[in-house]
Amino acid sequence: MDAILEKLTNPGFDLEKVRSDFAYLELEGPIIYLDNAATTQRPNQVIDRMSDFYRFENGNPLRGAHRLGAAATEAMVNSRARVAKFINSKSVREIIFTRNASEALNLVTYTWALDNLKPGDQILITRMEHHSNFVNWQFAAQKTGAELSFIELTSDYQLDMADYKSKISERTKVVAFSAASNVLGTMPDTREIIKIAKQHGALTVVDAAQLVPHIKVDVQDLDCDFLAFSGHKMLAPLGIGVLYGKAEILNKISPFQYGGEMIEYVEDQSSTYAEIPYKFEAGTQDVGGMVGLATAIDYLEDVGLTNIAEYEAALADYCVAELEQLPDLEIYHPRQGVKGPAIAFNVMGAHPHDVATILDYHGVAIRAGHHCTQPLHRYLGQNSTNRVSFAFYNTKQEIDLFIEALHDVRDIMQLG
Amino acid sequence: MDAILEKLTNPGFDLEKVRSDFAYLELEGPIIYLDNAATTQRPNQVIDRMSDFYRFENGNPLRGAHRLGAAATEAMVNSRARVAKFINSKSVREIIFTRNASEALNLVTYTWALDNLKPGDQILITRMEHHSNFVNWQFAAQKTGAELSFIELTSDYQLDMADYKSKISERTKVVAFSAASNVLGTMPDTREIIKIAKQHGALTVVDAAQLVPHIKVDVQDLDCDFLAFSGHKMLAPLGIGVLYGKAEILNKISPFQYGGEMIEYVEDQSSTYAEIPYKFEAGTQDVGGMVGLATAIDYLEDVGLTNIAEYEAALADYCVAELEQLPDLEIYHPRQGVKGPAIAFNVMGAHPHDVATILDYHGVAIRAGHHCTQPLHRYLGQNSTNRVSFAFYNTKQEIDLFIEALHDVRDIMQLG
Amino acid sequence: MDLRQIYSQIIMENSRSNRHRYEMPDATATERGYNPSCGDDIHLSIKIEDDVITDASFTGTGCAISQASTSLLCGLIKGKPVTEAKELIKTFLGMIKGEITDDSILEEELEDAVAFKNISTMPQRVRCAVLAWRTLDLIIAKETGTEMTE
Amino acid sequence: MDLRQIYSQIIMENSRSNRHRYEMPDATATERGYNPSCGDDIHLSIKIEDDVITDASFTGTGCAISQASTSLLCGLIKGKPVTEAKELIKTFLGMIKGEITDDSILEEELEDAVAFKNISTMPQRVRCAVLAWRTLDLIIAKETGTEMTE
Ligand SMILES: Cc1ncc(COP(=O)(O)O)c(C=O)c1O
Ligand SMILES: Cc1ncc(COP(=O)(O)O)c(C=O)c1O
Repeated sequence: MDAILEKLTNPGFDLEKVRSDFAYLELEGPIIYLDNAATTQRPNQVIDRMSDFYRFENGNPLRGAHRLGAAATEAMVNSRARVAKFINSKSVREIIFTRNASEALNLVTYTWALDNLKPGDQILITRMEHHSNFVNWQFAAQKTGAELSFIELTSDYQLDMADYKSKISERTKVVAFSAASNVLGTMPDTREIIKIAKQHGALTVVDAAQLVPHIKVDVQDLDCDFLAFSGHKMLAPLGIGVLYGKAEILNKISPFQYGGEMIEYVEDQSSTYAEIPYKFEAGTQDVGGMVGLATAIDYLEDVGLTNIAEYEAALADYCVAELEQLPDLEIYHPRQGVKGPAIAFNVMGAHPHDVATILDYHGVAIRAGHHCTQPLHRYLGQNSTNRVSFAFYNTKQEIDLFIEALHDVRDIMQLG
Repeated sequence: MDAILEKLTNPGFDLEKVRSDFAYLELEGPIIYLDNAATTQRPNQVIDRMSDFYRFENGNPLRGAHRLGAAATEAMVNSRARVAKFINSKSVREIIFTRNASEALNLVTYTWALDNLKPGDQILITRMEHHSNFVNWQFAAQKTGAELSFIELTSDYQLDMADYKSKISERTKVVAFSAASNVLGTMPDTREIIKIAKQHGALTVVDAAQLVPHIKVDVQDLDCDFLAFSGHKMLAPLGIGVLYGKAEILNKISPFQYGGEMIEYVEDQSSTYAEIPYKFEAGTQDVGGMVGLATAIDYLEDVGLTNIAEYEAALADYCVAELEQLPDLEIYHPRQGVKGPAIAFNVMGAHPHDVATILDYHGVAIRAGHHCTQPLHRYLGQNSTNRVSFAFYNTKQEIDLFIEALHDVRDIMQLG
Repeated sequence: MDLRQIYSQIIMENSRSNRHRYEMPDATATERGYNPSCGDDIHLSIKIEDDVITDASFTGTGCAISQASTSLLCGLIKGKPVTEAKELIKTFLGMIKGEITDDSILEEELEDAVAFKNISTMPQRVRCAVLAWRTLDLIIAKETGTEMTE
Repeated sequence: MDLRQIYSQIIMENSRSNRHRYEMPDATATERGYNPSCGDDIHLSIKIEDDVITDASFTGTGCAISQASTSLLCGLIKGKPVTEAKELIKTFLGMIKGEITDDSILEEELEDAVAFKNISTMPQRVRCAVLAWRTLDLIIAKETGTEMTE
């Protein structure tokens, strides 16, 4: 606990400066925002960069034969390069911009999966998947006749690697899994999962929506085939996400959406398609979102990914320790191993929506519900849970106020 | 010509005030932006509204049990209502937010078309379609075995209604057409096209990307089944578009992308889906783009759609008249009937890219290329064309400077 | 607004009450009411005999607001003609929307269910409060072939 | 920068020249070069005999920049060993990127093609200027089994 408190006091970056970059903290309230796994807040730098783009660099990217078109194209190219460097992809051509992580995962389903899966094949996902890496595979299974199977969890809410090894086989054509659970905070051993998948010749799809905002990701080191994440969960605007895919695979699969920019030659009855990544980016793209994402990455790297990971881990550990002091509370969060700063819990006798409402009254923003993980919640035996999730602009004081507000929950809900 | 000049002098709205809302006009340059069909500029009101949203109303829409989540949800709901009112849809549930017009058209292809077309059926589109309403139908034809046919143009670059009537039959299952060409400016009689399609029981899909920014659209009056457009062509940010669809059809078709928010119950092997429009909006949506679009609509309606249509028509008519004075110039734009403010042309002996570069040097931003309409360009017998396209913040003076710069093109290209 | 005006004694008591919480094998109609975003999930059953609701009950789970609202609804409509239940739905929804504010009318018609009046200040919780009422509205619409309340 | 430094006499003349514009039925290799965004579309043909480029020609359409660049390239490489042509590609691309700026080297190696030096100030037109050079680079890479120039 001492080390945790020390980290919370000396985060290794200028926490006050960071907090001054977030306008929501100026709102009358106060607002203690502990719903970062749903979407983060955005620093002024990101918002202002977008505004500047729209004021002075706004044209149609890839199309303009004029100064503003060139400015927009440059903004797009630079943003893609920024993302490529951030996750260390071998080439900028492996970075596809999407609306969000959900679309990135759907792209894999509609292109690779529908064309490559067949009856008898197995799709292996995990019990803790977000619906965005779940329902798409149900769709693929229904369309292709492949079988959808699940890797289960241990009693410590970890991914059960023994179960994984027992379920994977030469029939397994794809292992698609969340590198960080948005509910439990669980962070399975992504490299190990990928290594085992490769030994069985399975494609690997990493849902990194909850990983990239918190831990430095290196796609070459992971050696994954696909990796998806959302900008809005890492300080960037809504509406922009990324699918990383290995060039050799992207080159082979069909396009997803059709339209402007993704073509090469269009004849009356058939067309050829542009090179990657353009082949997957139909129509006018959201360059405003791209520059926002690039600026968000700059911001994260300025604070320092290691600083962020360590500080957020301290926030989460402190919060779990405090929650454990409270009576009649169930915590759904691993106690061992690496984990992300999301913690699910239930106050026995109080429905999560009531808990969230009462906390909101105290200015504490958390989330209540199934968090887009109904199958996981069935496994937990809970219709819904509460979730707190931290970002590096949160503080120990905010956690203290959250815990204090939880006492009022017991009071109002007459839990004695 | 007198009426045109009168309109250009007295547009019926405060042109100077309007121009002061667009920051790009402050750029050193000047920049004469005549590439509005590619993407418009955005007024400060739109940019500032987005910034404010991100600063003070930012949460995950539809998910939050707290104040910021509620604010984001409200922003989403209000924006949808604003769009519904703008195009007069019967219900807000008929408004699906997409990334852009391209995605809107792909949604129709992936859901309605793949499930409903079969060999022997005919898909009828036009010769002037943008690739975004062309390549998607090729894909549908290839997947389903339906036949893809084209309505051709008259010598005045109008849609050939006789050709349409000769090609439509009981085999025609869908008529998908651009209500305004992004190259020629052609605006076919949308209501008539739809009426005829309905007589043959065909579904109607309107690509209104170049219509909605210029002319008041009423989907109930048009009686179309689907209608697609992009925010970024009507003052709104990039990354937000709209698919309007009749509720009775939307209720019947399958979802497109899968993931969070679009589901109702998720069991291990199957799921049920949310009500329309949510069924079609997978993952976290771009509320920043939505509020931007709603604000853009406010702006357009403040200036007045009728004012805009009349003033832009005067700009286009004036420009055509001026272009006609120049030697060795081919103009691809209807001389009769209603038309939009996009005009394609070629300077004989000068490649469009050279023309655009030289104009850019004079600060005049136009577009050169095939404008995502290769089949139309094959029909025109041109590899590429120049295109000017106007918005209501353009002026007569800007056209004069454009024409003046065209003289320099002749000079530099040594056309004598 | 004080939270205790929302989580009032009436609501807390009714949220825990099991008086109307039972299966009804001989129900005329049973409908599921579900809030996908939060997980409130009820089954509402009613028995209609000669255009009168002779029994009403529910099963399911949800927050205190949804459970209390459902329980109060069952108590309120039991023994009432279907047409009167329909009127109660309109009054309740009108109150939540802030369209009907006259306390005397509300108290007379809705009795204890007037306790939900303050919910109109908490937009996020409105869905919880109206879930059972919308479900009943659907049942009545189906049974009588009439329109649902706006 | 003055536009006439881009649309210089050398470039305008070469853009109209038909000296190297012809089909080559006995070509060793022909490749298509295409800029999808602007529509420059050329076919470049070369004949290699004993590792020397004995003939080079092109057909196609495009802007003045792309046509002049292609024509100048053909004139420049005719009669040169393949290895030397590869060096010329490197020098040309280096010039366009602004990495090689020494005029004496550029003029000596690239002769009239040095006229494209100012293109580096017009990013939108770089693709036009390098189209033929990239196409030749592809041909050489295929013929000799070597890497393309970065
Ligand atoms: C007529 C037409 N349809 C469709 C589109 C596609 O729009 P977007 O690129 O925004 O998807 C465009 C714009 O380029 C267009 O002009
Ligand atoms: C683990 C995980 N995967 C996928 C998603 C989907 O992200 P988005 O809604 O941005 O598409 C989320 C976020 O909700 C998530 O937490």
